[in-house]
Amino acid sequence: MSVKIVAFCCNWCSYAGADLAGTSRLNYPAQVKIIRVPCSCRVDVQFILRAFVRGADGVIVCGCHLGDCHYSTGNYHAEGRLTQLFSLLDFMGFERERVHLEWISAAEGAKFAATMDAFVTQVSALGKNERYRNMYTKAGAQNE
Amino acid sequence: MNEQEKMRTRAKELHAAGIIKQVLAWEAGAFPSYPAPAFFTKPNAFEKIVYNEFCTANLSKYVINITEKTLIFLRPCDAHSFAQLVKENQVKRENTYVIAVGCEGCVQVDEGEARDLLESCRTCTKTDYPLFDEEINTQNNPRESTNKAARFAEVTRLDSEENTARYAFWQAHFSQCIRCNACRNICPTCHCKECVMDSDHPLDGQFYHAIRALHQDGRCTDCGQCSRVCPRGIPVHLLNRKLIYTSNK
Amino acid sequence: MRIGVFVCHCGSNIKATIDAEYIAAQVQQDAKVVHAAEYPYLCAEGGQQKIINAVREYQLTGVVICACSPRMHENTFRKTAAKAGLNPYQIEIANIREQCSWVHKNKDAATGKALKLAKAAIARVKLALPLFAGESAVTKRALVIGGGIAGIQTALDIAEAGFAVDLVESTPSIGGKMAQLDKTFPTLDCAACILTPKMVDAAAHEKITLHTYSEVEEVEGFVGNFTATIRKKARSVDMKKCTGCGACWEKCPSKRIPSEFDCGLANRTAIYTPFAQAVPNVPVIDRATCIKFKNGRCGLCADVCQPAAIDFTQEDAVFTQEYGVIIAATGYQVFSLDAYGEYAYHDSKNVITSLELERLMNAAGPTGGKLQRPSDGKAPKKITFIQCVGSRDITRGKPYCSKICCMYTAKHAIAIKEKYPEAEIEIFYIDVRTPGKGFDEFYRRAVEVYGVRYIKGQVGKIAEMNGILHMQAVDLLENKRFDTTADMVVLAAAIEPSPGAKPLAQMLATPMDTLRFFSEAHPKLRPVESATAGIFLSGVCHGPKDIPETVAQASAAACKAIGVLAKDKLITNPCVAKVNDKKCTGCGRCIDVCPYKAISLESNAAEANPALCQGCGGCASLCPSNAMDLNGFTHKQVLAEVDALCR
Amino acid sequence: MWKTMIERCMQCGRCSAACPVAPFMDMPPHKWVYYARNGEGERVQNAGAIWQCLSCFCCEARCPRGVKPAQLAEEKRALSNKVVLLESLSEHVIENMPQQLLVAALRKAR
Repeated sequence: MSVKIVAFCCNWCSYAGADLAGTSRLNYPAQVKIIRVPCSCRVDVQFILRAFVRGADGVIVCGCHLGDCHYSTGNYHAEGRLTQLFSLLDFMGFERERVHLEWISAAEGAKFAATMDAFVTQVSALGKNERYRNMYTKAGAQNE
Repeated sequence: MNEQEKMRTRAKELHAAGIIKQVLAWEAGAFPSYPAPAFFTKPNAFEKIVYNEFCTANLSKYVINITEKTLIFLRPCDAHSFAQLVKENQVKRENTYVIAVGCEGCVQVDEGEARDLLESCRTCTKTDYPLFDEEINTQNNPRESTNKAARFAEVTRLDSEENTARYAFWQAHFSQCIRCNACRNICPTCHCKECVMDSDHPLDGQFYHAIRALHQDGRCTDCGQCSRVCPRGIPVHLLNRKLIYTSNK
Repeated sequence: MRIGVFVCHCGSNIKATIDAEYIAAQVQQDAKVVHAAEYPYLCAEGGQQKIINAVREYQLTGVVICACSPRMHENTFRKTAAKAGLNPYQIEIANIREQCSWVHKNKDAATGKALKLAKAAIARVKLALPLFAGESAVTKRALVIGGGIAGIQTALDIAEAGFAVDLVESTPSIGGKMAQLDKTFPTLDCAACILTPKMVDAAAHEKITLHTYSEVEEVEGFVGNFTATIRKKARSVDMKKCTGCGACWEKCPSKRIPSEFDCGLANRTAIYTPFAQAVPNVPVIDRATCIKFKNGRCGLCADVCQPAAIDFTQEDAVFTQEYGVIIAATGYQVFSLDAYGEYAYHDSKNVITSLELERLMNAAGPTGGKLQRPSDGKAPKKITFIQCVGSRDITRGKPYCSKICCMYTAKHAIAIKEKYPEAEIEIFYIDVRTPGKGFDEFYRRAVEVYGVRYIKGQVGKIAEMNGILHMQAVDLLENKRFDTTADMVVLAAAIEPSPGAKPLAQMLATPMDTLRFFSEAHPKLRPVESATAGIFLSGVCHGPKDIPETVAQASAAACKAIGVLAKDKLITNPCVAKVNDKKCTGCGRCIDVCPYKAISLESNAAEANPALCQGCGGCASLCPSNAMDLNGFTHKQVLAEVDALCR
Repeated sequence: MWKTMIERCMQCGRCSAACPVAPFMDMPPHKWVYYARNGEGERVQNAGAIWQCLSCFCCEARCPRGVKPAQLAEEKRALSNKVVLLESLSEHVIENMPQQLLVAALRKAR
């Protein structure tokens, strides 16, 4: 069963980059499904954790390059918040490679496709995310 | 430990002078080693104020949204939590009269017997009181030098281990969790009117601990109450301390 | 909830790799989907009509369109929904072209993904609340801050469009740096001749109110509803009575104050107007140097003033005023050369900056237009210009090119050679940058007609010895270091934003780059608007530019401002933050995250101002109790979308 | 840092203008950076100029792009196989010789 990837893309830069990857007819795996948000700072910690709980195997958040944010400081807040989330998930024993934050501008269609390719390969290497589901189950404690 | 006497006399004096309406402190609980936070409104009750190394409860959360002018005794950890609550408009500073009180650390209690210092007191690095109106022998807080290293020792130890070892460590703990929410209810900076975990679109319990820690990111004053009250002894404070550790870096 | 799903073929762009019929069939399994159809071109007239008919026929309350990117036709389909009587925010678009059919060749994978995207859009539309664009009133008055050529031009254009303008200038007279100039490039016409008429127009225009010797102290509010607090510093002269006759500054005994207008090359009195053609032509008493204010004696000016306009007891007047738009026109100042000891600027009087040269060449200047060496007053025979002093310097100066120096140095060279043909002029340059209209021809005239010697090289050190400036220099084309001398050296110093710009930017909550220039909303597409709605940029406060560009940008800023003032109501973006005050604990953490300062605490609960909020969602995702939410991207909607995609 | 540093040079010539010894050099400092940047480090290494450099660092103090010609000269001196023996310096030392000259000499001798 191939891995499921959710990508949160900010409307002004990375979502436009994804569109550009489309107009340039580039290619990246179909497991990647994109959710549009106004800015990377709209991505709430809950959305990412909810995706894992509902069966996603990898979550990637994309935003504008620092300094290019349409809302001037949105991506700085996103970076601060997600760095803390990623370090906590790693601390709790979840595979750090299942989450990723990438800055992609509206002109970087090729980078978007390449980033998605690399991320899908990286997550596929880890396989399905069993750890998120078994963290609280007794049975889980035995076989880990 | 003559703070107790000074606290009682000061409470009476301030009440008599009409500066305060009530006092928030500890009173003797069912067992001598379990004093409980309590409000004292009548002056003759002030004699019941207790202060010893068993007073482990952090008083700051009880003053959220009080309207009466209250005298409150704060130790360094309580004082930091209190300051955070003032900063977040949860308590009006003018409704409180704060006496900073010295603290040599509280003790863990096993079968009524005093054991060694609480984990949070062993690793406590706070000797300052962000805001106070008076002080009662605050000079004997011995903490500073010894605990600086101890504070993040456990965090760095876990960090150095393999990712899977950390997973096993937390899985062993979290599989014990009975979601009694004590850690949420005792935490001073956890003061939402309606918690996200109970509201109409509850995030599944699996990430309760991650969400609780992340909500205190940048606000947690490392007072250690969350782990102290956990009936299953899960070291949830380590999650908050890890966030402090990363944001310090 | 009655949802209609429309799957577009987009010709073959979607149909080629996605089975549209399959999707139209599959989505009907959802009980709430009462109608599903596909169509070759949904964005075309026929397609839109098909949607409108379906909405009416099936009384749809929500529409999902599986087609191209919402960045392409979201507005088109919102208008279609509105035509069909549906709230424009109750349609959702699934991007199955750019992000599906075009990027996945395998038909099954693409169709599977397209179905998932359709289901996610359906999940979103089920939770889409009807949204209505808000409105806010517009005060029909503009505030222009800075009375240089930029501020004057903007004020005139806005006033011409019939709107009232307040022009605030911190010095006693409008005119700014341009008033200090002698000639202007590329036409060599005299600065005063083209500036003073505009200054007079500005003063005379019934729609423009001048506030000179005044400063803006505080600004609140948002586009259409700004409130500014302005302090009119006490001039100690009653502006209504004063006729500008000048008797007072004739008699004033305190005469040895270096005149800021003349860059310190001449002195002024304590009671003064900066320059002869000052507008308003009413003097100001400089209370720091006036003997009356220092120790109570004197008061000569009051004695000689027939209309008795002098009033030592005058106080600062502070007033507040409502504005619809604000235009920053704070201009520039010359970059300080303290860090450049090698040019001996502070050691030798004969090493001057270009602005000081403008004063020396100016007929109304300290030397009446005669070019004299500030040290001994003799006419300099040999003059050396040094370009890029402080500009293009990432160690001690400014990293940028100040843009105007190559042209004004060529102008100086021509102006000097016109008056003193026998003068010898050398110009040390790195690159001569004269790209404007008629600019390069102007520079070549300096070289070919006036015989000005341009040396591609630099001066390493200057030392004045018994009246002669000795220079260590290098000529890169000769590839040789050589020594030379000059009677006078003119440094083309860099320009930087005026000191008032930074505090003003903080007051207006507009972003500024690290060099203290105002940041424009978009460098190419919105160069005269700041990132904050209702605040516009005019002149050098936005970046180095010459007078032609400044005037062009000033009019552009005026035009943008008029665009706002002309409206009676401003439509606000409906996808803004909204607070559930039952859940909000008033902790105020969302206030700091908002780039637009749109959130304030009202009776212990947060409140987002819809006119200021741009809908980034930073506050909504920071709020621990989900009290703060974002219309159009609510917590529930995004979580439902996540669930639909992950199932 | 080194590679990007010389790339910042815009050939304005301030280093050569500032250099007190440049008039006597066969290759002025701005040319050292020019050749080094174009991969012709050899030419700089064989130039006599790098031995005339006094290590007074005027060039580095005045450079508007933060380029370090004196450091470049020092590196080329170290790379070149020409050796200035310490002992050979003694007979050049004269009365009230500027201290800077001694410093420059000692930076070259091995």
